[in-house]
Amino acid sequence: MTTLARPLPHTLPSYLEDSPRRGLAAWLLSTDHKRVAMLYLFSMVSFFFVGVTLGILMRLEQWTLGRTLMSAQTYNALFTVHGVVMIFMFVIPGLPAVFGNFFLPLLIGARDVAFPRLNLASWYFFIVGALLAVLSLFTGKGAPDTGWTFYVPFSLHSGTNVTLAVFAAFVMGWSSILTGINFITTIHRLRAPGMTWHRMPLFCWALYATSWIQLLATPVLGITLILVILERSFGIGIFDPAKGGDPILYQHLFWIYSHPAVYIMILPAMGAISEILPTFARRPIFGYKAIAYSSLSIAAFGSLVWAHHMFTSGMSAFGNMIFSLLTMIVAIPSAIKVFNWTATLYKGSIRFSPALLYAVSFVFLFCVGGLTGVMQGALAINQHVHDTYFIVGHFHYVMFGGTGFAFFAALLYWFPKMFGRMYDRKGAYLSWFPLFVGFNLLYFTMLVLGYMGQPRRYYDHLPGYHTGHLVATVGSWFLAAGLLLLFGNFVRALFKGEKAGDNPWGGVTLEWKVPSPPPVENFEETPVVTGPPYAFEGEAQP
Amino acid sequence: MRPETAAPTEGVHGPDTRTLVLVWLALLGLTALLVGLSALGQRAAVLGLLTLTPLKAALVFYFFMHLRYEGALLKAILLVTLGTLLIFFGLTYADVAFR
Amino acid sequence: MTSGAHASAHPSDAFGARLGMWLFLVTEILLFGGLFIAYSYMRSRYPHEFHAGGKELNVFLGVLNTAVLLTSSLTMALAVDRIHRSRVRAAAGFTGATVLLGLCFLGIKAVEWGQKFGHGLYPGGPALLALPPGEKVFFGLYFTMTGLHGIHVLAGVSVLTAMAVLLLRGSAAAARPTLLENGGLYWHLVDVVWIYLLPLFYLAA
Amino acid sequence: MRGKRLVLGALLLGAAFLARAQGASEPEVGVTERLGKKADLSVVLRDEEGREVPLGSIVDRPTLLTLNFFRCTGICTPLLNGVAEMVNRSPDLVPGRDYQIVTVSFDERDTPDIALRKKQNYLKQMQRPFPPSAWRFLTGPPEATKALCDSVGFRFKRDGDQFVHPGVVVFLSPEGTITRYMYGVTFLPAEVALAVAEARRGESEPTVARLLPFCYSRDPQGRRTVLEVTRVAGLATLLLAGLVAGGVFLRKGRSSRKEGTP
Repeated sequence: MTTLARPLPHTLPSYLEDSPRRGLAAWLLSTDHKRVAMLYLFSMVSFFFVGVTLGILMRLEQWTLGRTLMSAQTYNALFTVHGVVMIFMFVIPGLPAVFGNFFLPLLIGARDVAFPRLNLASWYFFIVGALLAVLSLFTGKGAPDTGWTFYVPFSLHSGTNVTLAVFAAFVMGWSSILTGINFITTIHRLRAPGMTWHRMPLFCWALYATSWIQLLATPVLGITLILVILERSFGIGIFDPAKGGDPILYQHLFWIYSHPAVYIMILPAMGAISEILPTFARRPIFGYKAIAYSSLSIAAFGSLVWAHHMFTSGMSAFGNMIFSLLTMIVAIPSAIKVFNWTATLYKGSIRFSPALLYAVSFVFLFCVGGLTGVMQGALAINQHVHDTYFIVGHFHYVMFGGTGFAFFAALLYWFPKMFGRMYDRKGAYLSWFPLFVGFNLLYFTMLVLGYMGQPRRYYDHLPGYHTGHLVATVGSWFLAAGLLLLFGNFVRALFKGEKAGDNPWGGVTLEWKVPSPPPVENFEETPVVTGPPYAFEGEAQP
Repeated sequence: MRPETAAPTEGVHGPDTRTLVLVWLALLGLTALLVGLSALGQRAAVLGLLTLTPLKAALVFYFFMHLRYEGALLKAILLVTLGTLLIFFGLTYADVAFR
Repeated sequence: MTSGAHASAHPSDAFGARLGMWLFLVTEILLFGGLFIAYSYMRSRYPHEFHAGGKELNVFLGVLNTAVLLTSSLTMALAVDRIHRSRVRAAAGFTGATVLLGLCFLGIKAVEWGQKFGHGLYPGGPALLALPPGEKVFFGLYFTMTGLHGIHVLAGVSVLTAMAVLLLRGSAAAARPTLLENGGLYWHLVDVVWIYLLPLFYLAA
Repeated sequence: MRGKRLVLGALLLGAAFLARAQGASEPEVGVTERLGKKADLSVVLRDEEGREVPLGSIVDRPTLLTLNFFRCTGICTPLLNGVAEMVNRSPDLVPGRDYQIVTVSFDERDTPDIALRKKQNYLKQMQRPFPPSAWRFLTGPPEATKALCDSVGFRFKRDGDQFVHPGVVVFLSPEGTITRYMYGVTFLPAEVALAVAEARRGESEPTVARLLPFCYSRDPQGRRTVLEVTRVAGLATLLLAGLVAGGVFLRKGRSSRKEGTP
């Protein structure tokens, strides 16, 4: 276990009960990191289900040939909204904002984050940005029709609500920058006595690397978006070829952010998995330092491969080859992690739990996503599958199968700690089947369809692809059923779940040393850490 | 305890008035030099931009912003930032430098 | 570290506050960094037009403004020095001087922009639209970068005004060095950005 | 005096802002989609033999219309290559029967001779039976080509010897109705098949705007150096990545040995 000088006392009321304010204000004005995390959790899960609904509707349109449910215009708006909601409001901020906020201070033995008020402000930035984004979809001259990349010069002249949408993205960007500042300062300043860098749980390392990417890359996106707004409002002409500007410059600046953003999405997921696996394998994680430093190296490599997104916009064949190779090199630190996770499970005395099941699914789905990414990196295929369902399948494996499943796994793992109640474990296993099967039916079929040439962003398909589309749509129903079972279970547990106990999984990191749910300032007495984070040896197996 | 707490957190840890005024004079002098160089022509101006400007910025960072008196962490942060910016710069600039 | 100090570490952890401020400055550096990238990209595309555009600018006002801002940085640094020595009134005085110099900077900037506007040189203005593409880009960048910098000066002036008032009223929080120090860091960074803007637009373009 | 100017300037700026914010500005160069409208088929152009042909007499089936100029050093060649590649990869579509391709030059200096050579060039790339009449290369007087470009919302601008213009394929129904715009330089066979089917039915469908590529390079010489630079930058990046990777692995080797055996 994380060796403590002495056991921690348990007398204070939990953060759920202890607040100087009442009603909604107790949540909306609280600077307690755990309450802020709850704000994020509930807003993000809501956005997630909005995104899911849009996805299901799109699949329904593909159930038949030709136009049935909706016009092409509606279909276009659906996937733009689906993409914006899922990427900006769930996948990018999801794990750091919810679990980072709740558990980073607990994991390092702190009473809160370094700047609690700034933390609450970040949530307001996030929610204002999200509302603006939603507003831009339904007001003015209609949803932005530029896709989520806002490529110039089209975005400069589009009559739709691009300015508002871009501003929304800018505001949400600042939310994640502020969170990043907060996390880095917290990790540097608020570690408990004895919590050295190499005694820090791996989730903290992942958050640290993620925060740095956010700090270094997001401002560049910010200024790019400001330039788009200025260009639309005043016509300053930096991106507009008609005024002497250069659209390629926009692409450079945009991808300087957006490529690392892929790692912003996946690193915290990897961190969460690195917490879950050792607990259920009852053994320290294999290669602690390798995992910790590979987080940092993924962050570093991530910013180098930005140009591979410009494959079809006029780079030389040789340049393409170099960047394909670089894309594959990024796979190495990821592969190190997968290897270490497998090694951790191997020979571990595994205790099965829903969280472990979801975590292992994450490893599997993430590998599929990574492999298809490498396939894309291999140039010949890239030319062929560009703008097909293959791309759609690939990034759903990475983002949904990766970040999404890690989010579910983390929720299953930490839910008892966050709410003090336990969900129905059998129900959680049960929800896995439709979720996992539906996921693969849907997205693996997409990979196949894409390989056959089905274009993305098209409301219709050729008769030759019909069977595939039927399978995928059925898969989406399974997927939805699994999600409903999973979250229904959580909601039920909130009200009727049995008391979870302080340490239902036998975890050894610091969050399991405090009551479930934890009191407002987490630790009645500052813990003193004297050992590594995942020390299971010598502990009596409960 | 932790290495970064070693930096003094309270009390005077900056330069004294005399140093500050000297730095200020140096900054004004460098500005004058820069203006003078620019009068010599484009090439000299660019040379001045590439040498004197970072020097001025360094003076501000080092003395006005007390970086000289801080521990390794803040210096490292600034270096990482400038390094990252340099990489972004190089990669983007390379695309057009010889166009 | 006692648990009490740890619990309320946030207001009293001066280094932590400074670290947070520096991390914020990192984002500011990269924000302007994006613009510097855009500038150098465009400049290498249109070297002659940038040269022509640079000649249109008023070097005297640019250099004058540099002197003003450098001096304001000095008074700011002196204010921080005084607050460390617990000389609150002197600190308030120097902060006030910084604010005045900042306003002076903004005034000169307004005169300069006003001259350009008077000649029809503003985004979308008739004189600007008549220029060749490269010069349009030059002035687009000029207005964007000096404008964004101006907004930062304005933000700094507001924050420092509030600080000066708090100091004069004898606020205990303001008398601790942390707040003024962080305000100062921000002010100096704005100064550094201007140090770069001067040669980029007025001298070496 | 100065103050007055300042106020005036601020007012003008505000007015400009409002004017901009009011309506979307028309781009000087680019595509203003005119889905559902008719392309101007009344224009009379010259075919590869120099005969005058009204466009209406050619468009009698689903038509892929591309607007180019033949001395283009930028996007035109990749775009036409993309079209040719699409034809080769579309086994389900019979060119000439299901659809045809019409390439119109908007440069008045292009002659039927050059058009014929272009055409022969592209016919040589065909790996499947391809009737020569299924891909027409037309030229014409500037008024006629300009009218055609305007009618499909295609805006270009002269830039010295070259033109700045977007890269797009416009799908026309047999009646000349614009049914779809497809941007870029590579085209998915299945997407084209769907778009051809729409064009046959005369249904106009909104496009998802993707990256709109432009032709704005000036001299081919410069372009080559750019590619060299990309190459050098790529190599340098690779080298740097190698160094970092080496460093990481050396460290890792040591640390994981220590930790691998707990």
